[in-house]
Amino acid sequence: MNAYMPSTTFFVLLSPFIAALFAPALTRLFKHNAAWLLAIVPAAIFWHFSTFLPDVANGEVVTGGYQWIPAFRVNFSWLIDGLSLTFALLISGIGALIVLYSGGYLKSHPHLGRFFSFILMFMGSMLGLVTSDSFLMFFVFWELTSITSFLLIGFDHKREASRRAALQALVVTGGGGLFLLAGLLLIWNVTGISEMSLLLRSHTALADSPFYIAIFVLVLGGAFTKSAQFPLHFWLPNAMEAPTPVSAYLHSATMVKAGVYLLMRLNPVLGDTVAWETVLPIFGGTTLIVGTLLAIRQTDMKLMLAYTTVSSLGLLVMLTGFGSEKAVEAAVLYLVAHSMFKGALFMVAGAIDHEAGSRDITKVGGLMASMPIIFAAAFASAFSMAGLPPFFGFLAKEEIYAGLWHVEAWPLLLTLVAIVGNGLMFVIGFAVALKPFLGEKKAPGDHPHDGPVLLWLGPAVLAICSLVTALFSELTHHYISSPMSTAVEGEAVSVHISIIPHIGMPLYLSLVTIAFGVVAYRNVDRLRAAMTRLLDAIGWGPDQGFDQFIRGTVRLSFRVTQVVQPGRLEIYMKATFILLAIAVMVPMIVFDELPAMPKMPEYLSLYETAIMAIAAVGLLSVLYAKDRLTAIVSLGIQGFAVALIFMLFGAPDLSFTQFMVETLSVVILALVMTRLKLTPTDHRSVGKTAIDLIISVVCATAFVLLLLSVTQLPFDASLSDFFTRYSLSIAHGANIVNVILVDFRGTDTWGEIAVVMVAGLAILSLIRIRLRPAVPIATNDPSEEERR
Amino acid sequence: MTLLVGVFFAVAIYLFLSKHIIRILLGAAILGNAVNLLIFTSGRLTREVPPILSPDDPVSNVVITANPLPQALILTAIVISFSFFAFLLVLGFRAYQELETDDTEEMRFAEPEDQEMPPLGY
Amino acid sequence: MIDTAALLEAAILVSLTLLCLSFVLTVFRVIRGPTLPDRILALDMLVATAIGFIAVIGIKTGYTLYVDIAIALGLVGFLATVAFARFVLARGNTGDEEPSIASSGEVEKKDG
Amino acid sequence: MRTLIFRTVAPYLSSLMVLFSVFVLLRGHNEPGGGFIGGLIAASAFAIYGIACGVSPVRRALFFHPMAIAGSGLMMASIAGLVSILAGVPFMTGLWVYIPIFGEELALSTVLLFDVGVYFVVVGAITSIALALEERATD
Amino acid sequence: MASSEKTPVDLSAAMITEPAALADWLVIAPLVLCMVLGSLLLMVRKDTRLQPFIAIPGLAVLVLLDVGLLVHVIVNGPVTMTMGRWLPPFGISFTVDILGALLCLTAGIAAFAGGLYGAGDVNDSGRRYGFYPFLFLMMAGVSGAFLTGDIFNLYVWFEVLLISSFGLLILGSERGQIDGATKYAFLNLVATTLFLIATGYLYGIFGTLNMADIAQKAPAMTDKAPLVTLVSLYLLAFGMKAAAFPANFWLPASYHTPRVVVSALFAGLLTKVGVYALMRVTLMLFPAERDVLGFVIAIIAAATMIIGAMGALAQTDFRRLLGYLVISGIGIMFAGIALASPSGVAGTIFYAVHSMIVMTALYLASGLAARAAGGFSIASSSGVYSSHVFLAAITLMLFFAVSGLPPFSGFWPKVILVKASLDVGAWWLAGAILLSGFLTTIAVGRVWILSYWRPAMTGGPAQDEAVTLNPLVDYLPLVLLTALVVIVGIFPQQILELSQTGSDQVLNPVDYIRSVFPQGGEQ
Amino acid sequence: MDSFLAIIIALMIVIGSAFTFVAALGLIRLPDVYTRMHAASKAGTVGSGVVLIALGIEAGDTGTLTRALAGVAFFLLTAPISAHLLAKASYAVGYRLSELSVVDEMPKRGDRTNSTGE
Amino acid sequence: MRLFLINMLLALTWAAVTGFFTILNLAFGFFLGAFVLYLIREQVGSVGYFSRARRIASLFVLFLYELAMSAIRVAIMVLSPKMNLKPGIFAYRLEVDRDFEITLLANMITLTPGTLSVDVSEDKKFLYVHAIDCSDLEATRKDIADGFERKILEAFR
Ligand code: NA
Ligand code: NA
Repeated sequence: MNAYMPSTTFFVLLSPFIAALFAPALTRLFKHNAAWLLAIVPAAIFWHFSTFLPDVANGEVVTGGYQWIPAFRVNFSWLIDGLSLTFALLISGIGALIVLYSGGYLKSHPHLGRFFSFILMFMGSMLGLVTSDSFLMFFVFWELTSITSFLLIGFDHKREASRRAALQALVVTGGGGLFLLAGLLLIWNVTGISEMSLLLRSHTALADSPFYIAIFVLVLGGAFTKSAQFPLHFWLPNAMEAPTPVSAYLHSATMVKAGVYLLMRLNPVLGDTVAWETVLPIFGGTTLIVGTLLAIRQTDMKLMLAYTTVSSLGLLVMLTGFGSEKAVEAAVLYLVAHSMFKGALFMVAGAIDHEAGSRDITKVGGLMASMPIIFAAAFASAFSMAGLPPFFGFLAKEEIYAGLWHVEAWPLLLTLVAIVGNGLMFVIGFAVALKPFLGEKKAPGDHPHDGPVLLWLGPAVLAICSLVTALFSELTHHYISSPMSTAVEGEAVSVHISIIPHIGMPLYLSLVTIAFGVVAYRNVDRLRAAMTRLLDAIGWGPDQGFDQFIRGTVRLSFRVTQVVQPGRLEIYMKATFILLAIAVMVPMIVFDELPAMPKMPEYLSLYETAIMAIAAVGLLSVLYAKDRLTAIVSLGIQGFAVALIFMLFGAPDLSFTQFMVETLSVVILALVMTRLKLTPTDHRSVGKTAIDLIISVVCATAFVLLLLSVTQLPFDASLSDFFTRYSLSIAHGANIVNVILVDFRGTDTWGEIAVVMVAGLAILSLIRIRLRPAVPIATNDPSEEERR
Repeated sequence: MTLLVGVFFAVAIYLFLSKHIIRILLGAAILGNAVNLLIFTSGRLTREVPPILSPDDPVSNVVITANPLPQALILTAIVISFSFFAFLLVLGFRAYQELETDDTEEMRFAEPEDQEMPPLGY
Repeated sequence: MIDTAALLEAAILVSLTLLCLSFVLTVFRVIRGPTLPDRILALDMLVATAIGFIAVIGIKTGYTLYVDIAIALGLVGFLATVAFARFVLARGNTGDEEPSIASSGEVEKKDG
Repeated sequence: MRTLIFRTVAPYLSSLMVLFSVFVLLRGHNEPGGGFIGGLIAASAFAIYGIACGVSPVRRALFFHPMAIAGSGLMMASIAGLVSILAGVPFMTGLWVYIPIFGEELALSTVLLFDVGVYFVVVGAITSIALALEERATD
Repeated sequence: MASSEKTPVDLSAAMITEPAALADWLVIAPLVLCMVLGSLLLMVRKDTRLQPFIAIPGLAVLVLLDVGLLVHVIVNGPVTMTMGRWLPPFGISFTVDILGALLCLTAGIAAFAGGLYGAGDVNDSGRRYGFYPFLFLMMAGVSGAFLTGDIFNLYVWFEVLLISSFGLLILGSERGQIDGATKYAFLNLVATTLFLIATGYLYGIFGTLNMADIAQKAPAMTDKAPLVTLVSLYLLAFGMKAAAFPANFWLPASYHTPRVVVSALFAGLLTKVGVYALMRVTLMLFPAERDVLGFVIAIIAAATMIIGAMGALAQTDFRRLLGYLVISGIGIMFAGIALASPSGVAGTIFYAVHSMIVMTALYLASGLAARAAGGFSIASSSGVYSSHVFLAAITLMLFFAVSGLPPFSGFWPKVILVKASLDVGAWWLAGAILLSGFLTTIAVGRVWILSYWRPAMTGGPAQDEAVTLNPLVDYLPLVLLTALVVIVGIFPQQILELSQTGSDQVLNPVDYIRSVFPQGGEQ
Repeated sequence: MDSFLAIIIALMIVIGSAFTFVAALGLIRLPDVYTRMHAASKAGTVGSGVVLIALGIEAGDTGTLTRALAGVAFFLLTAPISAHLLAKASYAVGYRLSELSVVDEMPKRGDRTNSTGE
Repeated sequence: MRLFLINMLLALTWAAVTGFFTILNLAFGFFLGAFVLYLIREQVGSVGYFSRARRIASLFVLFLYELAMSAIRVAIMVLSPKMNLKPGIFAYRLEVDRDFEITLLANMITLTPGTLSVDVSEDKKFLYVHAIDCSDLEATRKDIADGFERKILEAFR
């Protein structure tokens, strides 16, 4: 890892972002045909990553990268093993198809360029996510996928549903991201390792760490939100507000699998524990069942597919958590299969919507003749989804049952869950793939057909892939499945399943599934009605829960803010001074910094006492003044008294200034008050008076105690001695105070006069700038206006 | 002296707790004095020996005078608090003109009483 | 020959006492009022007393530089009284204890 | 407030006060006083002038807007600090020159310039406030 | 220079005898420039057309000087210039370390953006009554506060920036402004007065005001003097200044009332000075006492960030929302002060830089958005995304930045702070940082979907006429700041390194002290 | 110090303070603001003036003495003006004379157009 | 006024010649200058200058005397156990008509026993004076007319 060599991988990882920069311009030039140009980027990425296949198949792990933030020990480093390579290939391969498909689907959209830009950025983020070695780089890309998907879901920003779905996705996945961040940082803290590759190699027993549960929960928080596990699944179907290419790409093939990727990635270090093998299957299984049941209820093809995506993710999580080697293999196979068939089916749904004008399976039908290629792709993908040979889905299904089956309560339960889930997915796959094409022809739009090549190329290629990968399963396993399973399992694994059925338990279970599926398919309308009734009876779901969460948070915040920021200066002041009392009193008492009992009061001569008494009288008179002028004049009294005190204690300059300032204060008070008609005294209720009195007395006592405590210390007068010594000899001034002001500490005075000047200007602007037309100023001089 | 500082603070803070701008202003003026006296006391007190040397005789001049540094600091503080006082006074005056009140309870223009809940939709 | 220092000290003590008494009386007038001009007058008087006080302290301590303070105080004290007189003129005699011989309506008109 | 008596005396009074203020300013380095107090006295002088004779005469008398005077004061003080760059010493170092006039030495210093700057700032700012208030009060 | 010195005095006992290097003038240069230009602009106050032509190049020079100063400090370590060449601690020393120089530069950049934006945003009367002089004097206050090494002098610069901010706040004299200014002014007056009081006590205890001197003397006084109480008082004073909960009242009451550019400058500059001062006092001067109060600061930090984020969620007005985000950010900065670990403090410094830039930019953006959408209310304004997509793009980046999402500038300091919190087992503090980020995301996300994405309402002001924005004065400052946000987000190494060095210098001020007392300790 | 001067000074400060005290007493005892003004503007001014001159003498340098004299002159110039302004303002806004008053020849608001400033 | 300026100039010259600009030296120069002017009074027409100076001095002496009397009388009045007051405001018809003179008169009246100038009528014909003792207004008026007003007229006409 120390030898950071320049590498094409680095530029490959950056290339989608660079392409995103140019996408709008290209689209302006070439219209939707820019898709062909832009698709070169993912294609090239695909090609680049496929060159790693032989090495990775041989069990090598390719790492590389650069120092990014050495100060924080964060690298821009990548890790290419079976897991990340498979993901990278899926992302770039399907990505290329999606870019093309987008060109057709959004052919005349005014913001197609922007769309390309977003989707390329997303692709780059996803690619970065799966190839990241460094934790923080991983997290950066993780959040980038949330951000870009926010933009894509809200692409159709004029509809409220889109905006809501976008925010929902951002909140759920962004919130989950924070858990993930905490989890990753905790791992970093516990192990001192911040790179996946090192973590996987280190054999540090995270599982034995006291922080294991915390890490586990935090990582799951990230994974489950991103991968839409029940009960946080709701954002994913809502994300179908995005244009269909987005749904096909993000919400089936790639982003939603980021959570699964994370679980798979960390399986070697976090797995093999009771928590892992209990929690994951429970959440996964529940999500599987709930997802399929909710899918049954839908008639919108996209939504049906979206809910089955939820269930598929549940299945993947369940398998990953199950813990056996076979289950991991099954998860790997199913993940690949799902990416292909689900991407294709979404594109099919989009194509039908685009051509026939509706995605509602009850509103379209009989399109087989007019859209033969699309139909073929749909049909093939549905076969794969249903787990029927000779498609890749079949291999996955066989392996699932092989992995789960075990004559024990827990595996049996999970097997049952898998059967029900798969059976229902079988139903939906065929509902989407058959209903629009069979039966009598009906379509709201006019002249549906396969449309431009951009529109059908994607589903067709993916359908073919489903077939080819299954037919040449040995190759697939050699290059894809085995390396990936090895990575997930953390030790060498090889996959062998092929489309030639082997007699055994998995086959029987598959047959059971198919039988269940066929029965269910025939009763799909009844099932749908039942589900609708059930959900109506429950009447509440996490989706509404989201609205309630947002509203509740806003309302709570509003109430809290009203309490802490009530808008009344009086309360602010009161709080401030209570804080003051606390800030001084509490530490003084707690840390025993109270002063010693003061000695006998310092000697005061008669007139000193008199002056101080006058000051006090002036103060009290300010308090109790019946009218404003008395208060002002009393203010003058205490000011004069202070000036006299200064004089008595050897501070003529202070006294001088204090006299001047105090008088001027009183003068401007009088000048200003001239125009005000105010109630002079404030009427506080007895209780309020008491509280205010207590606050002020406590604060004052605090200050007095602290002052006593300070003055009881020996004093270091070296500064003043210095000033006294050099005031005349070097600074040529006999008045030490003035010399301090203009020489020793002239910079203070410099700032001080700036204050005076600014205060003057501020007051001038306060007086002069008035919104209401000012009364013309009495002046005889027309040039006066100029001067102001 | 220390006690007097306390009285100054108590009165100033009590005035600050009023809901009338004008009273708070008076409080601000007194607070300034309170702080000055505090710094003055904090720098220790000396009676009646101003820190002024005799220009004719610079050598024998190193006598014990009142501590000049706190005086300089207080001078700066006086000037600053005077500037602030003047500004606040005019501000209060303008507030009275524009808002037609000096009661802070009624001064609710920046943060109105009936603040609306932000929109809850999307 | 009398002890001049003691004499001066005694004189200073007497005058400081007198001045302090004056302060007290004047402060009383400020607080008592009853009218606005009374208070202003008392403040004016306060300034005068303070000038005397400064001068006496100057004599007591031997720091004659206090004379400038006294002068300056006289100057701004004058300004204060002027400003207050203005204030009285502009405000009318509202808010005092004493009734007025001129009707307040007239006063209002004049301020205009 | 523009009574005959006051109006007649005020200009003389004000000029006396300004004179006194300059005295206080120049003497501040050795005895109580200095730029700030001097400035306050001068500002009081202009305030009295303004109250007695109206704002316009004061503005005409000052010629520059008071705030511009304040600005120039701050500028002066800053320049007083900056001069030391020429002498290769840190900011705000007091530099003294003695110019012999009639046998006496006239001491000029950056410190004095600084104090004059303080004086101008205070005169400008406070006068500006006073005049603005006076105008406002009379409208 | 003729001298009529009659009695020879040993100058070297009182003064620094070696001449000041020209490079050391950089220490004071930003401040001098601001003061001189501020006063110059005041003198030509009435020539409102001339003002921007002096001010904007002046601010550009300020930024250059700040850059020069930062480089100087990076190369040579903390630099000191003692005013009047009096030996420290007798003269006022300006001592600049990385922390001061970095924040000073950031402030300069924010001010430059604000000054540029102000050329379009501030009307004639605003200029006539001192927008630019106020701006420069405020920058003088801010720069002075960051650069000075003397605690009383710090107080003076606090006051300079405070009074200038008053001036900026009331330019316009609208009712809301006056009301906001009243609360702002009185509460801030209390805050700075507390600062002064604390400094008075401090002088009474130590007999010195030079920060390096205090830092030297503090350990010996820990057991003798009431230092915890003193630090607690400072904490309150600077906490108020920084608008930390529960002393944050003044900020939401006022920040939304002035001109947008003024809010922007405030958001960028003012509260951070409070944070800076708190760092200086608690971390450098009184580390032992800070340790005692660490838990309290941590609670304040957590409460501030959560209350701030919740406040943002509760707002209808975009600008008020931003005000609460400022507060939330303060909480995050406080977290590092509470931790006081090298990485925690580095996070605080980094976050301060981020916050200064991003909050300034957000306010500027909010002003443009309000022009485009016809107001600040997220309830009634909408359609910015459709009408001004470039502005929307910039705003969105800023939103993500302020939420702490990658790859923008807010991300790294947050991660560093979360990690630093976890390092010491303060999981709840880490949780608070993350939670506040989460709430912030919701808050700004809502603004985005309502004001930006939501289509313009029929009959709304945005539809009546296309609002055109000037690319030079309106967009350029915003683009500049946003570019910084993105660049710092993608290439955080430089800033992070600086923050770490700055953090080390503050936590272990040996170099700082040596720069003030080259002979090692005072006479 | 010259004992003669000392006696003079002692006398002056006592007399001055006494005058001031009398003025303060007058402030208390006299019945209305107008009569009180007599006390304040005469006894008060003379009182502080005398003490100030005493200070000037005590200083023993001409500069201080001339300043003290100038100060006194200044008080003598300002005291009547402030009394005049205050009296005029008080009268103008209707503070009435004490009930003891025997004569009031001031023209009332209605029948004069005197310069009331502003 | 011209002569006064010449006198000042002479004083300055004196100071310049002697080399120090102290107040004392200037004052000395002033008196010296006045003396010189006196010597040449026939030629430069400075006779009036000196007689006016004498009359102003006389006014000043009167004023100081009255001031002292005033303070003492107020003191006596205040200190007397039973104050016998007959206060009031009376109008005084002015002889002088120049602003400067009116002002001077008004101020002097204020500083003298028992009287206090309250206002001047708009047409500058009347001075309204508050007096503590209004038992004999005619006598008071006569005192003013024969005292200050006459002296003022003498000094400045
Ligand atoms: Na000063
Ligand atoms: Na001074």
